[in-house]
Amino acid sequence: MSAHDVDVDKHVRTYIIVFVSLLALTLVTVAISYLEMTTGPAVALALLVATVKASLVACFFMHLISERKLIYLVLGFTVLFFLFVLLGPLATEANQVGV
Amino acid sequence: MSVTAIPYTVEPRPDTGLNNVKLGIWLFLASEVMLFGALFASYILLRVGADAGTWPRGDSILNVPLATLNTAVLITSSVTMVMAWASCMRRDFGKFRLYQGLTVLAGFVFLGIKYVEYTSKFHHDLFPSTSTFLAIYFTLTGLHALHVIGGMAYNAYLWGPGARMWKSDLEQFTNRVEASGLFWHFVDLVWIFLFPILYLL
Amino acid sequence: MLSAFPFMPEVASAHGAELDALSAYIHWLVLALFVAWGLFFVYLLVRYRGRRNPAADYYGLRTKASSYAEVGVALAEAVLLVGFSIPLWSARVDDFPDESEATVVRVVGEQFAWNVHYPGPDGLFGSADVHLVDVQSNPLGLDPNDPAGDDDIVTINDLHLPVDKPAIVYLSSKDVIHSFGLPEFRVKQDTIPGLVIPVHFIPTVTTAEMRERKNDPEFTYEIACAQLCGLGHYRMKGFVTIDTQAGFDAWLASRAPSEDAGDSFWQ
Amino acid sequence: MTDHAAHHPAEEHHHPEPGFLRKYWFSVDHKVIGIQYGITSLLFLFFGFSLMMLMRWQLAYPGEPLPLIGNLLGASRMPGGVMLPEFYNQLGAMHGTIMVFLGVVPLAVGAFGNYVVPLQIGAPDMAFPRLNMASYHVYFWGAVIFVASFFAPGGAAQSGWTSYSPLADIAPTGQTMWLIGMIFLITSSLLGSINFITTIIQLRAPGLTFMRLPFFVWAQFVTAFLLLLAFPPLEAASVMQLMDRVAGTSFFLPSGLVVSGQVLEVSGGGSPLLWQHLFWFLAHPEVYVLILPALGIIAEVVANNTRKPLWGYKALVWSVLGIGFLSFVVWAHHMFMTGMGTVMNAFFQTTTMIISIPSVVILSALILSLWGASIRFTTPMLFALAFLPMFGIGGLTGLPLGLSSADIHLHDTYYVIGHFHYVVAPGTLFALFAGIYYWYPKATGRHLSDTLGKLHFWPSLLFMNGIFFPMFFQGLAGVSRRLWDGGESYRHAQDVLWMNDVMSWSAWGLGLSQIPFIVNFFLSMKRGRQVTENPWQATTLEWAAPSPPPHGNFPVPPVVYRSPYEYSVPGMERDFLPQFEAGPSDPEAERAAIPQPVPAE
Ligand code: HEA
Ligand code: HEA
Ligand code: CUA
Ligand SMILES: [Cu+2]
Repeated sequence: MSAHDVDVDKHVRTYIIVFVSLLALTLVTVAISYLEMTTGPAVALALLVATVKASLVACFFMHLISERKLIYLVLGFTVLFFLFVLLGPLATEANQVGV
Repeated sequence: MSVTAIPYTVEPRPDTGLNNVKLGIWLFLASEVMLFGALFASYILLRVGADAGTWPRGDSILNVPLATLNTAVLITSSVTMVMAWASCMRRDFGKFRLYQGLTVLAGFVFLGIKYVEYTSKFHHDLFPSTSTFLAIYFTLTGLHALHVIGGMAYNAYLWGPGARMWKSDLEQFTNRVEASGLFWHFVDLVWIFLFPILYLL
Repeated sequence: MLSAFPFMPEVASAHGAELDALSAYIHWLVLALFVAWGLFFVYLLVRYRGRRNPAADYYGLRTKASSYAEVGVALAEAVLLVGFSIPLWSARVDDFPDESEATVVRVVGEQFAWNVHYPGPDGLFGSADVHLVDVQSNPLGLDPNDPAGDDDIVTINDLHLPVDKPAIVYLSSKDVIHSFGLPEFRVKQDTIPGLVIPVHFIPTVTTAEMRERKNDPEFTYEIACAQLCGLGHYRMKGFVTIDTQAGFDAWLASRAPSEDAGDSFWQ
Repeated sequence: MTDHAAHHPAEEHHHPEPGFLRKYWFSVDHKVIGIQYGITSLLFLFFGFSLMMLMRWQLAYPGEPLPLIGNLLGASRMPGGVMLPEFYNQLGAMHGTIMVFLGVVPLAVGAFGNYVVPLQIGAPDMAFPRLNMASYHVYFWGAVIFVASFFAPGGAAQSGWTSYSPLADIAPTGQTMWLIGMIFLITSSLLGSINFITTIIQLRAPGLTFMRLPFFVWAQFVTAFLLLLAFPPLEAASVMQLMDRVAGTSFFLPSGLVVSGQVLEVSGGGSPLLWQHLFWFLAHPEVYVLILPALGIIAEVVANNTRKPLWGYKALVWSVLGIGFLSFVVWAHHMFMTGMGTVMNAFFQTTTMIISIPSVVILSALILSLWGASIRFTTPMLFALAFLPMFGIGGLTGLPLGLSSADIHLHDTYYVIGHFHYVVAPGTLFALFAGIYYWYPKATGRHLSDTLGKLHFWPSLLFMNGIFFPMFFQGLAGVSRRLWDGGESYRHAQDVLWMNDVMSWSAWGLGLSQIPFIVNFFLSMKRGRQVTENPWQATTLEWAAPSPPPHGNFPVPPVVYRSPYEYSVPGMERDFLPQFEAGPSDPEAERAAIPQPVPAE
């Protein structure tokens, strides 16, 4: 984005907030990992926190929150195809004949 | 170069609202998502397929405190990175130098800590060949480290010789810092996922 | 006749005919498509060649007729898919016969041979351990201390099955991926190391009968390894003999290990 | 190619002639890079073909010494002139890899994409010229690694172009070089695809809206996305197989393997099928990377030589987008025989059947474009016309393979070989030839000889079918592929064994049929009939530039007034109305009517 249409100082304030919350969430994940949970919920929770942190980085540090439609389109398809490569093999293995 | 200058290298094209570099870097990041995504998918598949009890919990082998510290380091470097970009927007060269320098420095700290982690593994005879878990651990973190090095190299260039452009064409320079920043944040973002899945689960 | 397609080896299994029918239908379909399009194509080339038609028509074909053709193709594909291919596949991998009324056998691929393992009279496969494998005396690494293994029968490249009785073959591999291909029985299944994958089929034509039909006294059914597995892939061939129940039992008996066989392993 | 200076002395004074290296080797001009790609990939096509001509000897005369050449290849490959099975497997794997990754893709995308796309969208160059140069050089060194691997201990990769684990994990050093080479090639394609997408989105000339893009550009656009998003998973897989081979990991190795009597000492716990998933997740989109640019070329040539607009441009565009998307969800139709349950099997069969529909639509549209045409049987048009039924055969035989129950008998037989060669050889290769004959004048300023062209076309068409049609019969008979002895030892192969001779002699015949082309290709550079901007009287932007175009392509940046294929417009005495010309009616109004880009939010 070009220099004129943004109020940089406001940005900087958000960066600081994001920074602090990221550090906090990091400690949260570690903390969670110490209370003995069964794998299922543990994975779910850990991935949830990670996703929140990731979206904070993406939205504010990478300015995705105010990005162009085109970028959204590209990333949308990318995420979709990532899901294919993640779920396709898993589903096939779950449906394997024999052991 | 070519006789006619290539359009939209700096200023955005009206109908897309993007300049070439911005679009290019995002496309590159998309392919990176698929690269790490495939490895991530492999990790899940191998772990789900592993015989019961054969897959260790990360923290039973790996050093969580160090990794937590490293996470903090990377996050910090992300902030200094965007501050460097903000300083470009504010046309404050001194601040830019400072933040950009800190970003590169943080990169070194991260790699240093990784080095300590790796060597301590090797001392305990833990190698990629030891188990599938360690195999995927070394592959993912190794590939990630390569990305860190790449990002540092370009950031260092912008900090040093590349900074000459500050005078000649500040706007293009700012775009470059932004692009390099996008890559750096992505590397951070990947780590944010690697940390829990490798160390905590 | 419509439900068979030429050039395929004579079918010798119960389900084979159904698979061939599907193969035939889809091939007739694509053949028809190709001929139809081909003729039309040639007509266009002749009718609209520059010399005969010096000025082109900006609008060209006005009708949307072709989209009907396309819908037609799609429908035909859907029918073959839902009506034939999926059910036939499910019959292959889901409805296995009960082991009690089937001939059960293990086949283990290796570079470059097929190890055939019968459970013997007790119907139990002896347990195996890779560390016991000996290329000469014990290719499957059977555990000599496991009683279940005492009466087991192991052959190399020699699979015998009784006619008209379901056969269940448990497929696995010692080293790399092979593919258990039986052209006449329309059976093909990759053998994946680390996995044991069963296939089932009912042989319907004995080797003897097929020899008469082909009047070729030499004829034998073959196991053709269909997956590239190394420099010996081309010679990874096994033989299948389909016999009457009586003949099969006699063969098994003749192969039964003599009393001291267990020790002879370790001489 | 011929030097610019000769044609454009004007250039001299705004930039002095760069040295030879800067001009031809480290050039950043998309046209020079396109030609670098073109020459290199053609040589590799020829190399890959030569490997196959060697194999065809062994297939026709198993175990017989190959006269003359046989002994030259050394005792480790052909002792006494007789081909060793190991060497046969190396030739097979490398033929596949080279044809796909060093031949067709670089020619279709690297050469045609690079040379034509910027011209067709009225751009001075690619968006990132230096990246473009880098992409060629990475490709080049990857290629060098592949060729060098033939001299590695144990020879080149020999586990098929599919490199299935565990076989590839335990194969000789050549496989390691294959993997490293692969990582180079994938990197090169990534750099390229980023460049193509950015260029097409950002550098379109004023007035060139997406729905006015030539179909070739659309094809390249979708292709670039396939390269961008489908290749990285194979890069990941290659890294993992590399780790398995050099770091002793077991990503693709299960526990308890016994190789030639010895227990394999690895940690185990890996999955051989994981490799196949990652490989085919790339390799199915890859096969559409082989065909889409070809379809693009065919569309251009057909439109130009029918002298009328393409029939159903919109349908074509939507179909190519549909194919691009669907090609990400059909990959496991290559894995039907790995023990797939009914559910996933049904899923992948269904997607496979669905993806065949847009292809039918595209082919139908191209054929129906002939209706009402005034067909000019130029050499490029001959190749384009032959492409249609040839691709038809290849595509239609994909359907029996796509129905898993029919695939049981056909999988890994010569039927599959027949299927895909019809799409890639008399299909894609013919399209590429058409492209060469069509754009050669633009690149060199001279025509290729039409006589030699026809001398190239007819025998090639004949021999291509001579090679590949018998494969369907062999496949139906159940003859496995990748057999060193061509099935000689199998009973069910006996009746169709004689076809091996037909195929081999056709292959060698095909080799000879390329001589007119090679001669034509080089002689015409100096001797060919000179041409001006628009020798084919075509309508798309590349024909607005001089032939060959100077640096920066267009003396005057072009402006686009209309859709790409305005041939035989009613009420005009000239039978073509280029995109870049204001219409006869009222130029001013037309210039005013040019769509202005609307700012994006
Ligand atoms: C350019 C490459 C290309 C293309 C376009 C295709 C297109 C298709 N392919 Fe093919 N395929 C390969 C390259 C390609 N394939 C390769 C390389 C392999 C083997 C890999 C290996 O194992 O080594 C393979 C293997 C392969 C398999 C695995 C077989 C096996 O291993 O058992 C399958 C199974 O589903 C399949 C299906 C299809 C289908 C349904 C299409 C469809 O998209 C086809 C759709 C097209 C049509 C239906 C044509 C329409 C025709 C008309 C409208 C008539 C026109 C007629 C006239 C003009 C006269 N292919
Ligand atoms: C794009 C892909 C492509 C192309 C174009 C070809 C083209 C050809 N292929 Fe290949 N082939 C594969 C991809 C391809 N192949 C793959 C993936 C496999 C599977 C490998 C495996 O088993 O793993 C395979 C396997 C394969 C086999 C099976 C081997 C086996 O299973 O054991 C055979 C057998 O005949 C064969 C033959 C041929 C022939 C005769 C050609 C001919 O059509 C070649 C025609 C070539 C030309 C006409 C050259 C043109 C170029 C020039 C004339 C140069 C001019 C130069 C200048 C002007 C500078 N191929
Ligand atoms: Cu075993 Cu091929
Ligand atoms: Cu496919």
